[in-house]
Amino acid sequence: MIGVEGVTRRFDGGATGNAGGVVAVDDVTLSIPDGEFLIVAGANGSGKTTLVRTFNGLVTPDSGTVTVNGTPVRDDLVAARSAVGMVFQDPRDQLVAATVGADVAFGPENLGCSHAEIDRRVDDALAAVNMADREDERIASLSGGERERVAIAGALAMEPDHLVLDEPFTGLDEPARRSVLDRLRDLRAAGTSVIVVTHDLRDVLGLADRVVGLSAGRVAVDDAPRGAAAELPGLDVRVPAGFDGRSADAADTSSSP
Amino acid sequence: MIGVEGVTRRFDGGATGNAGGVVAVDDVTLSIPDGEFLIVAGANGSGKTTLVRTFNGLVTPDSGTVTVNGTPVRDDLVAARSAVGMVFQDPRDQLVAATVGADVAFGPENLGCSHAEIDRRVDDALAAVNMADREDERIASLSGGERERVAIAGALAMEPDHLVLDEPFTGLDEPARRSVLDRLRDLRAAGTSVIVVTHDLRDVLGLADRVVGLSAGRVAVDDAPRGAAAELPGLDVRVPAGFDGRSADAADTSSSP
Amino acid sequence: MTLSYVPDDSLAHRLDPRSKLLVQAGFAAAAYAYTTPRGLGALTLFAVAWLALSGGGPRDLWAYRFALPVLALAPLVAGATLGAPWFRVERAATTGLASYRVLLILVVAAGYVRSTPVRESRAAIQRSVPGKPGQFLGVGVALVFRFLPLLKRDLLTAREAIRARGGDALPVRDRMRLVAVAGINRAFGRADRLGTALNARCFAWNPTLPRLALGPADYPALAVGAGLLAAAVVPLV
Amino acid sequence: MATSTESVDLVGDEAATNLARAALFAALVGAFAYVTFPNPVSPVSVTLQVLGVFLAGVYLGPVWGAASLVLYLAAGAVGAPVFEGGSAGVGALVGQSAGYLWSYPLAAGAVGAVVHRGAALRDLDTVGLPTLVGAMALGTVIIYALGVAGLAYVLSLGPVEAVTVGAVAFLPAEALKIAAAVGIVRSDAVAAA
Ligand SMILES: Nc1ncnc2c1ncn2[C@@H]1O[C@H](COP(=O)(O)OP(=O)(O)OP(=O)(O)O)[C@@H](O)[C@H]1O
Ligand SMILES: Nc1ncnc2c1ncn2[C@@H]1O[C@H](COP(=O)(O)OP(=O)(O)OP(=O)(O)O)[C@@H](O)[C@H]1O
Ligand SMILES: O=C(O)CCCC[C@@H]1SC[C@@H]2NC(=O)N[C@@H]21
Ligand SMILES: [Mg+2]
Ligand SMILES: [Mg+2]
Repeated sequence: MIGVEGVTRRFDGGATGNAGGVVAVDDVTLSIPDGEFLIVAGANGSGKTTLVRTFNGLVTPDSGTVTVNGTPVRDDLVAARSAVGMVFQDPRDQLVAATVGADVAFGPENLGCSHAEIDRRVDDALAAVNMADREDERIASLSGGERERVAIAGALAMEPDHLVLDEPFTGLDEPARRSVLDRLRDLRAAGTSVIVVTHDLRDVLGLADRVVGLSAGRVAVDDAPRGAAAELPGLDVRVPAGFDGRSADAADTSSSP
Repeated sequence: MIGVEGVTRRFDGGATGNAGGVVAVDDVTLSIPDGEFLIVAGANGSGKTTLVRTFNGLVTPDSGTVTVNGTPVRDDLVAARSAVGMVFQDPRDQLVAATVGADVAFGPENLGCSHAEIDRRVDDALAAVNMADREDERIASLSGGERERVAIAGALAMEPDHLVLDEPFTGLDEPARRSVLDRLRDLRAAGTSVIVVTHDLRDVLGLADRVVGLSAGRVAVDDAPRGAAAELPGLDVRVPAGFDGRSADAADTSSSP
Repeated sequence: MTLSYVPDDSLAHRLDPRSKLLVQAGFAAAAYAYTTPRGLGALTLFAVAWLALSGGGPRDLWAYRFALPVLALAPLVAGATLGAPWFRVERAATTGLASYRVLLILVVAAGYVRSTPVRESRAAIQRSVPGKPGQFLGVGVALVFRFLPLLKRDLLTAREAIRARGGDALPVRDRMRLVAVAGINRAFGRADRLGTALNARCFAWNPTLPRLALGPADYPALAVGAGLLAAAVVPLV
Repeated sequence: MATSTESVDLVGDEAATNLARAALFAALVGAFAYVTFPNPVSPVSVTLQVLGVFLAGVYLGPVWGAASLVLYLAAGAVGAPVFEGGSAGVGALVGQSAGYLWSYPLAAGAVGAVVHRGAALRDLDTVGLPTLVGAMALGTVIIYALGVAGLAYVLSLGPVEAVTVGAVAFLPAEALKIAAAVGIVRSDAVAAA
């Protein structure tokens, strides 16, 4: 369970920026049960990234409280960070090691897993993003989409209770996208909550249990996919044509291999 | 005209990478007439970025020749760089100045334009991306979509004969995406060739004259959109459902505001 | 608060950066030539007026807080001796004046910093230093201004990336090494991507230089700068 | 095309990348200048600037390493907040720590020249530990020779007084910075250069 209560977060404008600063997240209250697949949508700058970063304490709210599995994040940062896995919006911000294998192993090593367990997790996570057997490649020589996949694998390998993905599909090719979606489906079935941040719902709307739409930092929509689909275009978010609650993939593409 | 003849480009594996290295682009031959709208598609790591970077000499082929407007790139780098405008996949990689106006002016200044000419080009380019009168804003305070637009304006201000955009839509919200698509339509109509690199054709297939599909560095598809649509899924590229040559927007979305 | 450019419409803001640089050079030379109570007294008036003309005040000097302890302590160290008379007042006074002159020079420099945007400094450099060295310095300085906040952000996100994946559990030494290495790695990546961007945008040795023109107020300012320099040279001849 | 391209004198790919790296290391030294620790035995505080100077010499070599620190001084002089504690301005270049600041380009050049044995860069994996440490020790000597001389001249101090205020108090901290630099250079994770 992730609980968000009355969370507000402001940013200063900086020396030459906007005078008053911006309210990136404005009095948001939400509760995300275990095993839920939640989409967070909204236009550029609506506060999506800022909001989800409060879940593991990367952003500290100015006011309000975030709890993970019942414990306030600010009281036990380590617990929040091992319970909430996160894929950053820009994979380059996330990768810390020199090679693919070393990067994916970084999280499990920090959790103190045994060597056998680390190997198992790295293999599973790389398989899930179609990067099996590429452990020894250098991060610096990967293409854009390959780098995104390694970032996702790194979060999967932590086997968190809650998985947050900030625009994870930009730059992925079709098989990788499908494989990641399959993996998210399995995780949800196994009780992990999955939170996907995006401004383009074509891939994920069919999978979701619920959609939260942000507008200027406030929750403007909070509904099941079918209901949300009607309101989201007003927030400058695109919805798949003819969305009817079936898989968005089925509604949207013809090219399943 | 951009002419590509028998171009091959290899990368070393690096100290810990694959022993033999990779052939990122493998014996590619292509010709792109003025005023054509070309899509370059293909899976992650298929060589799209590497190929288009040979057009302005950012990547030098190991063998083969690229000519721009009849002159080999290697003989006249200045001509190639001023004739081929390029928008990088991540706008953060592309912006070199601290304010919007200074960044857009950077290219024309280096071409030695007069002050009056620089002012005219900056005004025109910013107007084209709906950013007129925002010259003095700091790049650091812009949203993702605005930053992408400034990157596009920077390329437009060089008034290139050919414009290459490497995955320009990732991260843009719906209004920004629409405004960029409109601008590309205008440019093509004015005789500029437009080359869009992508692995997701849902936005652009309806605009294109021709699609080149890469697979492991080789040209596997080179056809008009309707013909290409049938073959692309074999290259792990997704095609809009029910593509029939009409605008992909019309076929794919319901949420035009 | 760090000392930095503040948009404003003061007299100093309207001066050409080259005039302001000449005034600073003249002032520093004069301060070294006249390190006497009378000389520094006159220069104090000038320095305070200069800072006021650029819209600044005492709060701008906070940026120099790290310099102040040295300047305050130096006279004590200079005066102290190992043996009678233990403290020599005249030695302390000499160093005290020397310290004070540094403070005045810092005040005048603060006036330049708060009244001059990067773009003008860059233009001044490129128009004063001829050829490739001028272009190297001008563009390089602009890039330093651009890199500085990005680099601080890179160091910060490197720390976040490590934290987000449980790195809090590691010993401090390992975390510092990881942050330093990841930060430098990112910085290298950034530099190489920026180099590529410069190339793609026709980065040239001979661009159209930014506009810069002397206005009516610049002639008196240039005269003041030249006068200070001349006054500094007089005692030498 | 509206412009004739014949007169455009391109900087060239290699030089542009080197310029970007030089600017980057100048900014790195600037970021390190913010990291100040009070010094228990001296009024001059300890900063990490010197670590940045070492790394510039090691990674960029003598020519671009020195050029990088020249950029650092120029940017600071015209107002980038890159000097101790985030201060800026021409004043620092003629003030009490002028000697240290002016020594940085020389020190980076010297470190680079010793590590790379000349102007051309060589693979850092082939550089032995004694060379690395020796290069940085030489850099330290240069920084303190000029720094102490500057302190003595600007503040009218005697040689013993200047060494007391400006050198003795720092040497243990410099040893730590050399160790940190070796750790970074020896880490296999830094992929560039
Ligand atoms: N570190 C920061 N400093 C200042 N302002 C910030 C910072 N981070 C975010 N903001 C501002 O807060 C607002 C919300 O930003 P956020 O990154 O959460 O948006 P987003 O919904 O993720 O947008 P996008 O779709 O572009 O990723 C924006 O106006 C942004 O400019
Ligand atoms: N600088 C480099 N060093 C080593 N290998 C590289 C380098 N750049 C690209 N490669 C390799 O060349 C191949 C093609 O890369 P490229 O970036 O052209 O792919 P892409 O088609 O643009 O992929 P994506 O859709 O993920 O952006 C990949 O296998 C990549 O790992
Ligand atoms: O930025 C400045 O104003 C110069 C500061 C000089 C600090 C010197 S460099 C050598 C010695 N080691 C330190 O840590 N600080 C001093
Ligand atoms: Mg975001
Ligand atoms: Mg690519």
